[in-house]
Order: sequence, then structure tokens, then C-alpha cells
Amino acid sequence: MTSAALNSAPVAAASGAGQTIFRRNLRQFASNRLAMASVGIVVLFVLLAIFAPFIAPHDPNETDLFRRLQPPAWQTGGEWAYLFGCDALGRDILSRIIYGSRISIFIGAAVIFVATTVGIAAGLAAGYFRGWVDVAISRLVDILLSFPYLIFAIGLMAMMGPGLVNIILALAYKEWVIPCRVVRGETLATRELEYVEAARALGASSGHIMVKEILPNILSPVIVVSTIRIAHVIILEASLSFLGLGVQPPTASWGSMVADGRAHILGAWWVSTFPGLAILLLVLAINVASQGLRDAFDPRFQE
Amino acid sequence: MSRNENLLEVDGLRTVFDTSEGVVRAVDGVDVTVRRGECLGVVGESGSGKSVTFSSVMGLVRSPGRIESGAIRFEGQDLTRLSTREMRAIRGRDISMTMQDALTALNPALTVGEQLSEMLDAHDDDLPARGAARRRAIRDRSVEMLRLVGIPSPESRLGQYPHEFSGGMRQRIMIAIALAPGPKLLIADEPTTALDVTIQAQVLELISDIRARLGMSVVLITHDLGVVAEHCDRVMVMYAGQVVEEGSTVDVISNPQHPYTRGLLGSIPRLSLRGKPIRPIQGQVPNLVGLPPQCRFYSRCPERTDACLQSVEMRSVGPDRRARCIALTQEEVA
Amino acid sequence: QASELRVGFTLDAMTLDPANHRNRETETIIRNMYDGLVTRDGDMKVVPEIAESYELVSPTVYDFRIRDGITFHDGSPLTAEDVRFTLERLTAEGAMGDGQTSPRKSLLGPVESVEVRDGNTVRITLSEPWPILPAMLPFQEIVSKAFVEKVGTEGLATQVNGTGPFKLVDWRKGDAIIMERFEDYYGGAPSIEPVGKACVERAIFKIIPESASRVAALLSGDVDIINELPPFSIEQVKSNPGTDVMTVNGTRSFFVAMNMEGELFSNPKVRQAAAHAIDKDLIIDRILGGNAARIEGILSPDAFAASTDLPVYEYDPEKARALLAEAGYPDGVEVTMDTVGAYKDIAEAVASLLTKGGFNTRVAVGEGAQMTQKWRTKGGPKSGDMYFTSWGNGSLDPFDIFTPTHRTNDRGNSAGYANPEVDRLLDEAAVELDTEKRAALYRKAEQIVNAELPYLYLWVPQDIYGVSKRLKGWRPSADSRINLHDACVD
Amino acid sequence: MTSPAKPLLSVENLSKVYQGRQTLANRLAGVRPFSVRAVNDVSFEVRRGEVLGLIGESGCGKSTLGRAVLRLHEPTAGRVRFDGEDVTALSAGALKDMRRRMQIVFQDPYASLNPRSTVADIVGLPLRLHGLAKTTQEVRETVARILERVGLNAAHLDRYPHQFSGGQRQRIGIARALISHPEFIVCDEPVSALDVSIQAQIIQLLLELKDEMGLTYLFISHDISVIGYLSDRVAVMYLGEIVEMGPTDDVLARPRHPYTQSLMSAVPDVDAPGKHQRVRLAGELPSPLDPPKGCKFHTRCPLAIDVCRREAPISEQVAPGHQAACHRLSEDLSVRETAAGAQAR
Amino acid sequence: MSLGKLAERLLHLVPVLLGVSVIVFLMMALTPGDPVDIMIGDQNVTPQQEQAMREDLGLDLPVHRQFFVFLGNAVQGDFGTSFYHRRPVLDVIVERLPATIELSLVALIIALVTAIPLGVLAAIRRNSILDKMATVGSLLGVSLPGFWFGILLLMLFAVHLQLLPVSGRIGFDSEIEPITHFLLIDTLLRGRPDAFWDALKHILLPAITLGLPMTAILMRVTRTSMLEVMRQDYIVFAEAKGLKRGRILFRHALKNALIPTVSVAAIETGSLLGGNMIVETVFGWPGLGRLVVESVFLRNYPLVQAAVLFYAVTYVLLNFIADILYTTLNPRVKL
Ligand SMILES: Nc1ncnc2c1ncn2[C@@H]1O[C@H](COP(=O)(O)OP(=O)(O)OP(=O)(O)O)[C@@H](O)[C@H]1O
Ligand SMILES: Nc1ncnc2c1ncn2[C@@H]1O[C@H](COP(=O)(O)OP(=O)(O)OP(=O)(O)O)[C@@H](O)[C@H]1O
Ligand SMILES: [Mg+2]
Ligand SMILES: [Mg+2]
Repeated sequence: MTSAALNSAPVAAASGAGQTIFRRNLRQFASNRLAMASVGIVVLFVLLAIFAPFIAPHDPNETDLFRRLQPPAWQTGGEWAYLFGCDALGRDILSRIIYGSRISIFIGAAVIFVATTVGIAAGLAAGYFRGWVDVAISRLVDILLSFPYLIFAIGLMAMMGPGLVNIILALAYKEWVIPCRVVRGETLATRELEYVEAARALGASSGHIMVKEILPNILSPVIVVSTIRIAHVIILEASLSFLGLGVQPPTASWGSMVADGRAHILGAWWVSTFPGLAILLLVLAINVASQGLRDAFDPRFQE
Repeated sequence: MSRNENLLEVDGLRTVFDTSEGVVRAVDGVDVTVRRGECLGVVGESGSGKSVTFSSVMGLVRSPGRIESGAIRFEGQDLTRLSTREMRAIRGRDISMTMQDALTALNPALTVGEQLSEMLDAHDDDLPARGAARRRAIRDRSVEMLRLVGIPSPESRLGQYPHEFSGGMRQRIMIAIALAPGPKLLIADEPTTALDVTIQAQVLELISDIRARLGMSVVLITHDLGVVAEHCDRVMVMYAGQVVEEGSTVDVISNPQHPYTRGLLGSIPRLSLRGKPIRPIQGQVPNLVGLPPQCRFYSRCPERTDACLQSVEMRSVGPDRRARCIALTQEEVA
Repeated sequence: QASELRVGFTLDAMTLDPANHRNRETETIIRNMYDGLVTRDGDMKVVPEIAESYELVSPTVYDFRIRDGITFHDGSPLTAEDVRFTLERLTAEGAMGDGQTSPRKSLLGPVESVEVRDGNTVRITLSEPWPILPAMLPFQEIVSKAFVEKVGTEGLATQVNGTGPFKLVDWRKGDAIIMERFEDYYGGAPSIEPVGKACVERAIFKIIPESASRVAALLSGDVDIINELPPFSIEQVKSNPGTDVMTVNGTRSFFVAMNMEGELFSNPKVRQAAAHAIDKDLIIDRILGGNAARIEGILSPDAFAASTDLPVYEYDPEKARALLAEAGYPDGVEVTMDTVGAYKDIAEAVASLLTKGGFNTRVAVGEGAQMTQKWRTKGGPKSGDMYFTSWGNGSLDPFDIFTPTHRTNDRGNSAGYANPEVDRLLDEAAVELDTEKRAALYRKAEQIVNAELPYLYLWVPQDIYGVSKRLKGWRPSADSRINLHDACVD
Repeated sequence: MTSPAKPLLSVENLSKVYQGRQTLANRLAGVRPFSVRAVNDVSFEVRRGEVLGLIGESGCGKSTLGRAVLRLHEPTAGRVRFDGEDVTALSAGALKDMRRRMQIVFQDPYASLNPRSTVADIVGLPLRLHGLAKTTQEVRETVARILERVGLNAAHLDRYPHQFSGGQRQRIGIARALISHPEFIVCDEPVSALDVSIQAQIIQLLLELKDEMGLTYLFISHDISVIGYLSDRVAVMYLGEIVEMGPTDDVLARPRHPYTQSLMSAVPDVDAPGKHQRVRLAGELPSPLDPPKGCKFHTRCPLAIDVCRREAPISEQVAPGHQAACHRLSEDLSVRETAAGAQAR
Repeated sequence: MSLGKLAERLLHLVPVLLGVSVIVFLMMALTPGDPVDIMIGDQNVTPQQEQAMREDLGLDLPVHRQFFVFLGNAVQGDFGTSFYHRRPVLDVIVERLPATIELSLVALIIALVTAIPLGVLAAIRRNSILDKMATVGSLLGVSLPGFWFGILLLMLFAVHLQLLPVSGRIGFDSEIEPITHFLLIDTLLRGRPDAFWDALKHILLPAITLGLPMTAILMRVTRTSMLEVMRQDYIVFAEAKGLKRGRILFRHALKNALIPTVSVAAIETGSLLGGNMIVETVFGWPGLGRLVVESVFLRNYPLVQAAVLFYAVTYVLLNFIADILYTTLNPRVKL
């Protein structure tokens, strides 16, 4: 071994063939079996949502009053063609759950997308420019944070009326505050770091500094928080639908399916049990996956 | 040297950390001797294993770290064989430790008085058994300790929280806590690194004063050869998990045997060298994972030869002097 | 152990002020503590209660003789002046205090003035003949003038001083209304046996909005009567040893309004197609558990002047599609059917049938008030295709349902139906005092609307109650009242 | 030392106050926002080709001064001239151009490099910002050349900062500062975070580069040995003010201000342990939020007399090019002797 | 903490509360549809009456004037008249309040007394069975949709096992004269342990459903912050001092670990308030949450508006209290 080789040994050892922190984290995440299984479940649900028309055994809105409250296949009176049984209008519960995943996933993703985009922009501006921009944004955040989430969404839905876009707005209205706070905090901390000052010393513009120097470094906590929040938003949407303020019938949504089944719990447990299980499964999978993500990507949780 | 003279003897200590990148051999066959009443300086660059060595002595190495082998004898008793409870009785009472950063080592949520008196409560046997008398005695001793380390108006400051003190004062409070039960050995892990020079001088002087007064032994861990030169009787130079040179301070500084020690001394910028080039050691400290059995300083050593590619043991190079270099000839100890 | 009767009930009272609400559930609760001038017997016949008798003095003047010896719960005697005060509070502008007018005013239509004559007679003068006045009066409870003046309209919202068989003990908002027997009760309408104070010592309305919870409470013996028993739970309640089901023909007609102002439904062929697309029997059978009567016109079979010989639009999806094609929509049409949350389920069933008949129907659920704004425009322009709704008719008189839904620009005319001939028939019937002639006028009008089909007339569901077998002497009433006066429990 | 003519950098009465924000609620509650006078009325010059060392305790305002000179922090008052041009008055555009000529090297080798950028991006950034290189290829070549110069090589171009050791990172930071060929560099404690052996490497590198590229340094450190070793002139700061300034040899051999004297006596020396008579400064650096009146050093000064508590001393010339601000300069006292006397007790 | 500082913190609340009321006001003002139309419903009303109602509600004023009228009235506790109940909104809300507060408090207590010990235990016995179960439990806890979980509990314990009541606050046989309107307290004050037991059985399922997500989150927070604290230098130093393990855990570690728990608890109490709506609906609990849901469907805007405002103000005050609690736990923070 030559001295030159030894000289660069620590570099080579630390570099592990030129991989980035990101890749190392990703590898750590991939080695978390529970998290990977959860990712699998989430992917499965996404596929169900995308290919619902090809997967669902029946038209989710096809009513058949002769199959009213038909029990699931394994109970007497059930049929294998209607695995999870039928609801009060004789619609296939399984097919409705499959179609319902579209609403849950779409709204969850859309809300988080809107909220994260807005939150990053506002948080960056507040944390970077400080001064009155920060005061204005932070005050708004404080104010919005003072409303319990559900009652705020309910209030908004009551005002705006039902509808897909309105649900997304009603949820995103407050949701952006969460990434905003994370981004603002991280930006405030990051902007004081010397590498940001170095960029300024080299003559970089505010835009360059925010987008190129700060943003990439604060993205992982934001992504981690956002994935956790998707789970939250899905439950919130289901809660709104449960209260009858969500998407409108006959569109299948898990929350309203549970609500529909509520009247039947004495006789027909399956009507609300299966959609509830679907929510639980998806939300649980997202939570487990995002916890794995957090463990892998957020240095504060690393040993 | 009489057996009784040695307060602490560490033999062949190996402490490792199991990490995802492999086994980090943080302390790899270290021997330490601390004599009664002396001040031993431990110097070395960051990561050379100074803190881990003495955490091991205190029995404070936590997972993923573990002591792989070695004996730690304190007054003849092997600490590695003690139960957790027995070890707890020794910690604080017989061996105390101060930590590098007083800012984080004092509990922010408890008053200074509480953190001081709990130490007395746990270890001081001279106090009344219980009740108000004991509480009063503890309080008096606490005040006395704070006064000893030079905190003005100690009575009123007992009720304050760490953040209400300046950095230097916190460092002194930590020393007061460590000294409260009258330990036989104080391990001071870089007590001044976080402080300004003027404050650093105050704190070091305090430790020297108290040592002289109480007659205990002190291990002073530091980066700074200057500190060692001014405060320590003996010095131990560590490099990459091993001791590379050991001896009385004057000897080591005036006549360094190991090329690393020489490099270290040569790297210090000095006023006296103005205008003359300094001769830094080239390269950097090797990674402690999967080291070959050769001399650890090989890659940076200006005097290396092929002979250095084998493992090297500590050799005695004079009375009370040892170093780890193949180029040295072993000297018979009288 | 005091005898106690418990009712598991869907909704809490809004207020306890008989003049300050328009809410059926509130009415049901209040009516056990307050009596009216008249009431209805088991056959829905109007009979005197606080009034001893009443007579029609002229087409626009009624005289009510007030019974003697009736006392309010606080012990004070009821006088004709209290009756006058009550009626005036209901009908005069701003009589509720604070410039407010009773929301029940419109229920008493053309009442012009109320006066006390010779001590115990109250005279009601109408601005035009209105034969159904007695039928509307069972819903108006008599309050004590002195008491109202003492506690004000505000106080009346939470305190009760009526003449009914029960006194208020405690109103736990949202939870329960607890009443106890009024020992000095005069006995109620003499024509309804038994006469006397209430059978049970305490009566409680327990508010249980969730239907499953209500059923569970009945099954576990927690309550003795529940209202709005879901049809799919009938079997369960019947098969449970201690409980049974009681039904009564309801008074609420269900129908779908088709917006005749819109291009699509202005075409009669399209409306007929829709009528043929709906299998009423199937829905009645499968969803309503057979507990409804199908209707071909707006009137319930029990209503005054209901026809039995109206033409029937048979269920025939083929014909529906054919008619649609004839009307110029060979590929079917896309329509939206508005409704409120409570009807969502059944509206979806109707929608699915319509869809099979060529009307690709989407159900849109909105709040009641929003729907009212959209569909009950009183002549204002309408948007939307179809509206699945219902209209209650507690009086079982066509005046109260036929007119508002079919008269041009009237308040319930969601279809935007306008037929001068029908208007004329309805107006004439409203003031016709001869019962036979009135009935004939309404029958004629029904023939017309059955042919023109502004609405898809669906059914009148029965009110379904679950009862405990220990309950005696109670039967459900078509006007949704739960009269606990005669009910006993073992 | 080189040319006695026009100085490259001249700083006149520079002040920097960090001011907390006054909010409505604060005002209503009568709470004043904090205000730190981090740099107070500081003047000095740096000649082309020289190294001015700036020394002082933590929090005394060294970094603030360094950044205010570059207008990284907007000065509150005073003027900075660079090569005759008034930096404090430059427009944003002109300032950007000026940034090519004035650069900074930071203390923390971990925080000063963007962890998400490759070395090529980090070091190449000035080239892109100032349009000094047209193509990516050109950028990479230029970066590779400068990397060689600081002891790294082209193989490092696509690595990320965490893949380097502290010393190597500091080299990257130096390369970034040098790539636009600046004339003047503020070195804000560039070696304080490094181990002795690495520290020596970096000092050596900085000195070599200075000679090779004709650089001028404002070198900030709290380590008197480092300053003593490499600077031509030294300025001693205490609580936002320069208390003593002069040629290094002169100041270190004959420190005039009591603070400088005690600072020097506090430094442990390998060569001559116990050589200095210790001067124990009473107390610690006062809070800059609430600085003492009069001479700021009087709270800790063994020589303080009445006038020190009342009046701030004015800087005086004590030797050619050597000035100090102390009321008792004329008495020519030494802290050491006085303190020794006091300590003898 | 001085009174002056307290006053200063209170002053900080003013802009937030002002903003909250602006939003609440805008919610109503921007709502499509005319409140007067809603009030009128299907009654027969003359245009003059309509105009009078409009003036009565101040709807003829420009929007900003309307806001100040709204604010002025709100400050005096006048939130208008509930369209539906035809009574002052405040009265209607106040009647429902005790039930909601009682439910929330019980849920909060359940959450605190289960989450903190479990979180601490899980952290101490890291990677043990208990820790894993706690982790799984907390994941389930945050993932369970409350409305569904409530129904499941109801089905199991009330309908099938018939162990617990289906609905309501208290049984028929346990009626007592109210004193505080908190039944759990009143039953005891009246010396009716049987009724207390009955009330407890009623509140159990709703409180568990309501408190579950909070329990899960608090447990996670406690566990994480406990682990975090256990890594700190001051814990190592405490060990170096040779202190007893119990003292290190409960005096040194827990006091610090509870700091984040307290702030999260305050935030989560906010979601507890929101969760009331669902839980009260599922369990027929006669509280404010159910009233709000009903009012939304009845478009009873003044009530919705006042309730939203009420929830927001409660939330702000809760956080304020948590802040104060926080400072007592954490000496570093000065109010
Ligand atoms: N928890 C740990 N996990 C893995 N490696 C560790 C851990 N703690 C210490 N080490 C490794 O042990 C070696 C010695 O560390 P130690 O803290 O003893 O160094 P030191 O000489 O005290 O350095 P410093 O002067 O920076 O305090 C280092 O290389 C370090 O990376
Ligand atoms: N952005 C800021 N806002 C408020 N006060 C500040 C800010 N930056 C620095 N200060 C204060 O200004 C004073 C001088 O700080 P500065 O960083 O310049 O000191 P320094 O001499 O460089 O210290 P060090 O040796 O610790 O780097 C300090 O009291 C510091 O607390
Ligand atoms: Mg260390
Ligand atoms: Mg600095």
C-alpha cells in the first residue's frame, strides 16, 4: 500500500463509492422491512385507485335492491362474486372500496401537494426575508393554528358547499401552515449557516440562495412531515365525508360508506366495517412508511 | 515503584464501537497509570480515543460501544468485575469526572443547588443520617463547595439554574460538583476547550489549586500541549486509539521520542517562529475501522521505513519513559 | 317505584315555546305538556279539548267555548283571555315581543282577529272563508297570559306552564326532557277515553339521534317507545321477545319535482318516461320494508278527497326509453337529482332506476335550506333538473299540500308547474264550505295533474315505531304525535 | 509594510448595532427590544500585501467587524473604502462586482459548505455568478486547477462535503474564496476548529497562497500564537472596540493596554511553562447587551482607577504605528508587575 | 414570572384573537346566500318584514362596519340569535358546554395517565416487547379513524356485550339535581356513587374514542423525547456522579422529557376539541360538537360562527396556559 493510497483512505472509506447522504438514507430506509411492506401496501392502494375500472368486480354505483345488505361471501347468504357483501342499495362493497381509494388518495395527495407548495413558498419567504414578511406570515399561521382543524374545515365546507375542489381547498386552507412552519424554522436556522453567507459573499442573489442553497437542505424534513400529513388528511377527508360534508353520492368515499353503514350496525356489520378497515390499512401503512422515512432521513432520529 | 503508589492502573484496554461501517477500534490496547497525587496530562488530536478511554474507566461506555478486553484496577480493585451497584458507589465518591461542555453537562431543568446536593446526598458519609440536620449539613457543604470554586455569594446562587451562569462559572460549578464528595481521582475531560483564554487560565489554576489542597490525583484531557506543559506532572500522548508516548512532561516536551510527538510540537505556531516556516504533519488521522496491523502513524510519518509495516509495541526508552516506535531501541529499566 | 315511560326520540326540542318554532319534533314533545283548543282522536278526527265545543258562525267566523275548571301547571285557572292571548301571539304582527312575529303565523292562514265574547267564548274572525281552520288548530297550544307576561318570550323557551297532562321537570339540552304527571289535569278531550290524569307518573323523552342506538336502546329495555324505526330493523324488533313494531299511515307524501322551466322536463313525454322508469313497488318492498302506500297523485290515500281511480304509470323501463327517444333523446339524458342528506339513500335508489330508464342520474345532496332556496323559489327562476323531496300534511287536508305544491308560483311549487285551470280549482276548493263539492274539486284537480305529471308521485311511508310489550294504551298517530296521556307501562 | 502609499482597505469609524424588532405588544408592555453594539466606532487600515491580525475574546465583535467590512452585514455607521472606492455606498450591482475582489474564509468547515452541492458546484459558484466561465467544462477545468493548488485534485470534483475531513473541507472553502482571484480576504478563524496538525497545514497553505497570489488578509483569531505567528500587524478587540493596534513584534513584546497584557499572560506556553507571572483577570466578559460605562475594560482591569469608570479613553500613539486606548498609558504600568504585587498578599 | 411579563404575553394574544374573529366573520360574510332568506325559510314574509330583519341583523351596513358591529357584540357575548332555536346563540352554546368540557377533560386525563407512563417505560425498556407493543399501539392509535373506531366500540361493548350503555350521559335511574353540570362531579357531591358509576360507564367509550389519538401521539412524543434526553450529556454526567437509576430517570430525565410533551399536549387538546364533533355524533353525546354538526346542516350560521370562535379562543387560551406551564418546567424559557 503506497502512502498516497493511504492518504486518501479516509475519504474513500467515508465516500463508499461516491454515494450521497440521500442514497445512504434511502438504503437505510430500504432495509427497514416493516416500512417497505407498508410502502408496498400504499403502492397497492395507488394501483387500485388508478386501475379501479379494471380491478373492481362490479360497477360501484350499480344498485340492485335484491342484494340489499347481502352479507359477505363467507357468511350464509353471501356470494363469492360479492366478496365483502353489499350495502343498503345492493351495491358491491368491495368495488366501492376500490373506487373509494381514488377519492382518499387523490384528495390526500392533492391537499398535500397544494399545501406543501404554498407552505414552502411562504415558509422560505418568511424565514429568508424576515421582517414584516415574516411577521405577516407568522401571524397568519398563528391565527390559522388557533382553529381546531376539523371545525375549521367543517365551517369552510358549510360555507362553500360540497364538492371535490372545495374539500381540497377546505383542507389545504389550513394544511399549508404545517410545512410553512417547518420550512420557516429550518430556513431561519439555515440562512445563518456559513455556506449561505458564503454564497452571499460570492455575490449570489436572494433567489439563488433560497432555491439553490437553502431549499435542497431543508427538503427532507418537509418531505417527511408531508408524508405523515397525508395520512392525517386522508382521515380528515373521511371524517368530513362521514359527517356528510365530503364528496357527493353516488361517488364512493370511504368516510361516507362508514356513515351509511352506521344505521345498519345492528344487523349488517359489514357495511361500515370494511371501508373503515380500508381507511385504517392505508393510513396505517402511510404512517409506518413515513415513520421509517423519518427515521432514515431525519438525522435527529438517527443513532 | 511501589504498588501502592498507583491509584489507577489500566492494562490493555480495548473499547470498540459496533457501527454500520464496521467495528471502530476507538481504544486499542491502552495502558494508563495514575499515581497518587499526580496530574496526568492526556493529549492527542480529536478522535484519538482520549474520552473513550476514561469513559471506560468510569464504566460509562454505552451501546453500541463495549469494552472488549483489558483490566481497570482502581486501588487494586478490578472495576470491570464490579456490579452496576458497586460501580455506582465508586463513581462520584472515588472517581469523579467533569465533562467537556459544561453547557450541556448540567441539567438545565434543575437548580445548581439540587445538582450539587444530590451528589453529596449520594456519597458523603460524614453527613447526619437523615432529617433537617442532614439537609442543613448538605446545604452548608454546597455553599462551601461553591465558595471553594470561587462563585461569589454562593448562598443566593444555589437556587439558580445553569443558564443563569456564564460559561466559566458553569465549568466551575461542574468542578464543584465533581469534587464535592472528596474523590481520590478527578478526570477532567477538556475542561477549558470551550472557554476563552482568560477564563481558561482561571479554571486551570483552580484545578491545580484544589489538587494541591486536597491531594487528589487529576487526569487532564486536552488538545493543548501548552496546558499540559504548565499543569501536568506526566503526559501521555495518544494517536488513533493508542498511546504513542508517555513520560514526565518536561522530558516529553523537551525530548520527544515519537515522530508524532515531534510533529505535534512542530505544528504549534509560536511567536518565536515568526517568519520561519512551520513543519506540519502531512496527511490526516486514519479511519479507525479495519486498520492494518502496522504502525498507525505510518502514512504520515516523515521517518517511515518498511520496518514500520509490522505491529509496534510500547517500549521503555528511559526511566519512566515509554514510546511506540520501531526506530527506538528498548532501554533496560533500572 | 314510580311508573315511568321512556321514549327514545330522534331530535331534541328546539325550544319549549309553542309559538316560536316550525318543527315537528318540537311539537311532538311540547304537545305532552300543553293542550290545544282541539285535538285529534285515534281516527284523526278533530275533537274539542280545551274548547268545550266550537261552531261555525259564518263562513269567516268561528266561536270556541272554553271549558271550565282547567288549570295551568302553576295552579292558575285557564280563561278565555289566555286563549285569545295565545292566538293573538300566534297571528298578530310583532306579537312575540321585540318586534318578532311567530313563525307559525302562516299556519293559521287568514285569521284576522281574535276576541273574547261573554267570558268564556273566543271568537275567531277570518279574512276569507277557510274551512280547514279546525284541522289546523290541534297544533296550536294554549299558553298562560300571566305567565308569558312574567317570563317573556325568552323565558318561555325553557319553561313550561301549560295545561297538558305532564309538567316539565328538567330539560337536559340535547339529552332528555323529563316530565312528571300533572295531578290536577282536567282529563283531556272528553271524547277520547280514558279521561283523567295521565297513566304514568313520569314520562321522559330521551334524545337518541342515531337510529342504531335508538333500536339498541329499545332492545335492551332502556326505552319503551322509539320513533323512526328503520325498516330494516323491523324484523329484529319483532323477533325480540319483549318488543314489537307499530305502524301508522303517515301523512308525508314523497315525490320528485321535475323542473318544467327547464328545456328537458318541459316536454311531457320526458316526464312520462321518467314516471315509467320508476318501480315504486320494488322500492317500497325492498327499502321501505313494505311500509308505505304508493300514490299516483300528491294526496295520501288517507287524506280528505283522495282519489282511488287515478291512472297508473306502470313500471316499464323499455317504454321509458322509447318515450325518451320519441322526445328526441334516443341516447338517454344526463340529469342531476337534488336532495337532502336524510333522503340520500332512497334518492339514490330512485336515481338508479331512472338511470336504467335512460335518465343517467347523479344525486346531489345539499342542505335543507340550500335546497329550499334553490327549489322553492315562489315563482322565481329555477335551475336544476330534479328534486327529490317530500311534503308533510299533518292536517290530511289537500289545502295544506296540494295548493302549495301545485298552485302557480306557490311556496312549494318546485316543479314550476303553472296551470290556470288547476289554480282555479284549488282556489275554489279552499273557500268551498260544502265538503262534497270541495272533494269533487280536488279530485278533478288530481286528474289533471296526474295527466300532466309535474311531479313523479311516489309514496306515503308509514311511521314506524318500536315499542316495548309492557306498553299499554298507546298507539301511534298519523300526525307523528306521541301522545303519552293514555299510555301505561306495567 | 510593503508600500507606504495608499492602503488597500481603510475602515473609518465603523459601527454595527444589532437591533431587536420593536413590536406593538412590546411597546404596549413597555419592553425595549434588545440592542447590541457589536462593533463600536472602529477605524483601521490594511495595506496591500499585509496581514492584519484581529484578536479578542469570544463575542467581542471580531466576526461582526469582518462581515461589516464586506457588507455581509450592513454597517450601522462609518465607512469602508476598498482600493479607494467607498464600499458602504455601492449599489447592489456594483457590490456584486466588488465581491469578486473581496472574499471570506469561514471558521466552521462543516457549516460553510452546502452539504447538498458537489465540490465542483461549490467552488465553481463564483465563476457562474460572475460569468467568469462560459461552459460547464470550463468551470470544471478551472475548479480542478484551483483544487490542485490547495492540495486536492480533480478526482474530488464530484464528491460531497461530508466525504471530506475537516482540513480538506477548509481547503475547499479556501479554493472557493480564491477562484475569482480576489485581492483581499477576510479569514474568520479559519483554523480554530481544526486539530493542531491540520491547523498548521492550513496556516502554511494560506501563507503560501498569499505570497503567490499577492493577497491581503484580515486574519481573525482568538489564538494569540496563531496571530503572533502570521500577522504583520495586530489589532486587539475588547467589547466591540479596538483597544490596541500596532506592528505584531512591537505589540507582543511590549503590550501597552492592560487587556493585551493579561491576554498574553493567559496563554499557556509549551516552551516556557510557568514563564509568565499569571495575571488573573477578575470576572468575565461583560454582556454586550449592557456594556460598562467609561472604559469598557474597567470592570476587569487590575489597574482601573476612578476616571476609567467615568470616561472612555481615547486611542493614543505609543510608538511608531502602535496605538492604544487607556487612561493610564502615560504611567507605563504593567499589569503583570502590579498584579504580581497584589497577588503576593 | 412577573405579572408584567404575563400581561405582555396576554397582549400578544390580542392580534391573534383579532385575526381569528376576522376569519370567523368572513366565513359568514362570504357565504353565498342571504341569511335573511335562510331565516325566513318557507314562511310567508312581506318585503317590509324582510327589510326589517335585514336592518336588524345589520346587513344593510358596509362590510367593514358589519365587522365592527360583530366584534362589538361578540365582545359583549352577543352572537346573535340561533335561527333554529330562536334564542340567543350564547345561551344555546352554554347549555351544551358542560357535557363537552366533561368529555374532553376525561379524554385528556385518560390520555395523560396512559401516555406518559407508557412512553417513559417504552423508552427505558427500549426494543423490549413492551416498547414494540407501545409503538404498534401508537401507530394504530393515530391511524384509526375515530368515527369508525367509535362505532366498533359501540357495536362490541354496548350492543353485543351489553356491558356499557349505548348513548347519552347518564342512565334514567341515576338522575340527580345538577350543581356544577359536570355529572361525574355532581353525582359525587350528591353522594350517589351508583350514579357516579353509571355516569362513568356512559362517558367511558366516547372518552376513549376521543382520547385515543392523543394518547398515541403523547406516548410517541414522551418516548422520543425521553430517548433524546437520555442521550444528553447531563444524563451521562448524572451517571458519572454515581446517582441512583431512579433519580436519574425521574428527576433528571423525565423533567426535561416532559417539556415537549406539554407543548404537544396543548396542541393536541385543540384536535381533541375538533374530535368532539365526530365522537359526540357517534355516541349521541349531548355536547357542543353535535350541536355544531347539526347546525351546519341546518345552516344555522350564527351558531356555527360563534362555536368556531369559541373553539378558537379556547384553543388560544389553552396554548397560553401550556406556555405558562412550559416555563415552570423549563427554566431556560423566560416568558
Ligand atoms: N458512540 C460512538 N459510536 C461510534 N464511534 C464512536 C462513538 N463514540 C466515540 N467513537 C469513536 O471513538 C473514537 C475516539 O473518540 P473519543 O471521543 O475518545 O476521542 P477524543 O480523543 O476524546 O476526541 P475529542 O478531542 O474530539 O474529544 C473516535 O474515532 C470516535 O469516532
Ligand atoms: N445577528 C445577530 N443579532 C444579534 N446579535 C448578534 C448577531 N450576531 C452577533 N451578535 C452579537 O454581537 C456580538 C459580537 O458577535 P461576533 O460574532 O462578532 O463576535 P466574535 O468576536 O466573532 O465571537 P466568536 O469568537 O465567538 O466568533 C456578540 O455579543 C453577539 O452576541
Ligand atoms: Mg473527547
Ligand atoms: Mg466569530
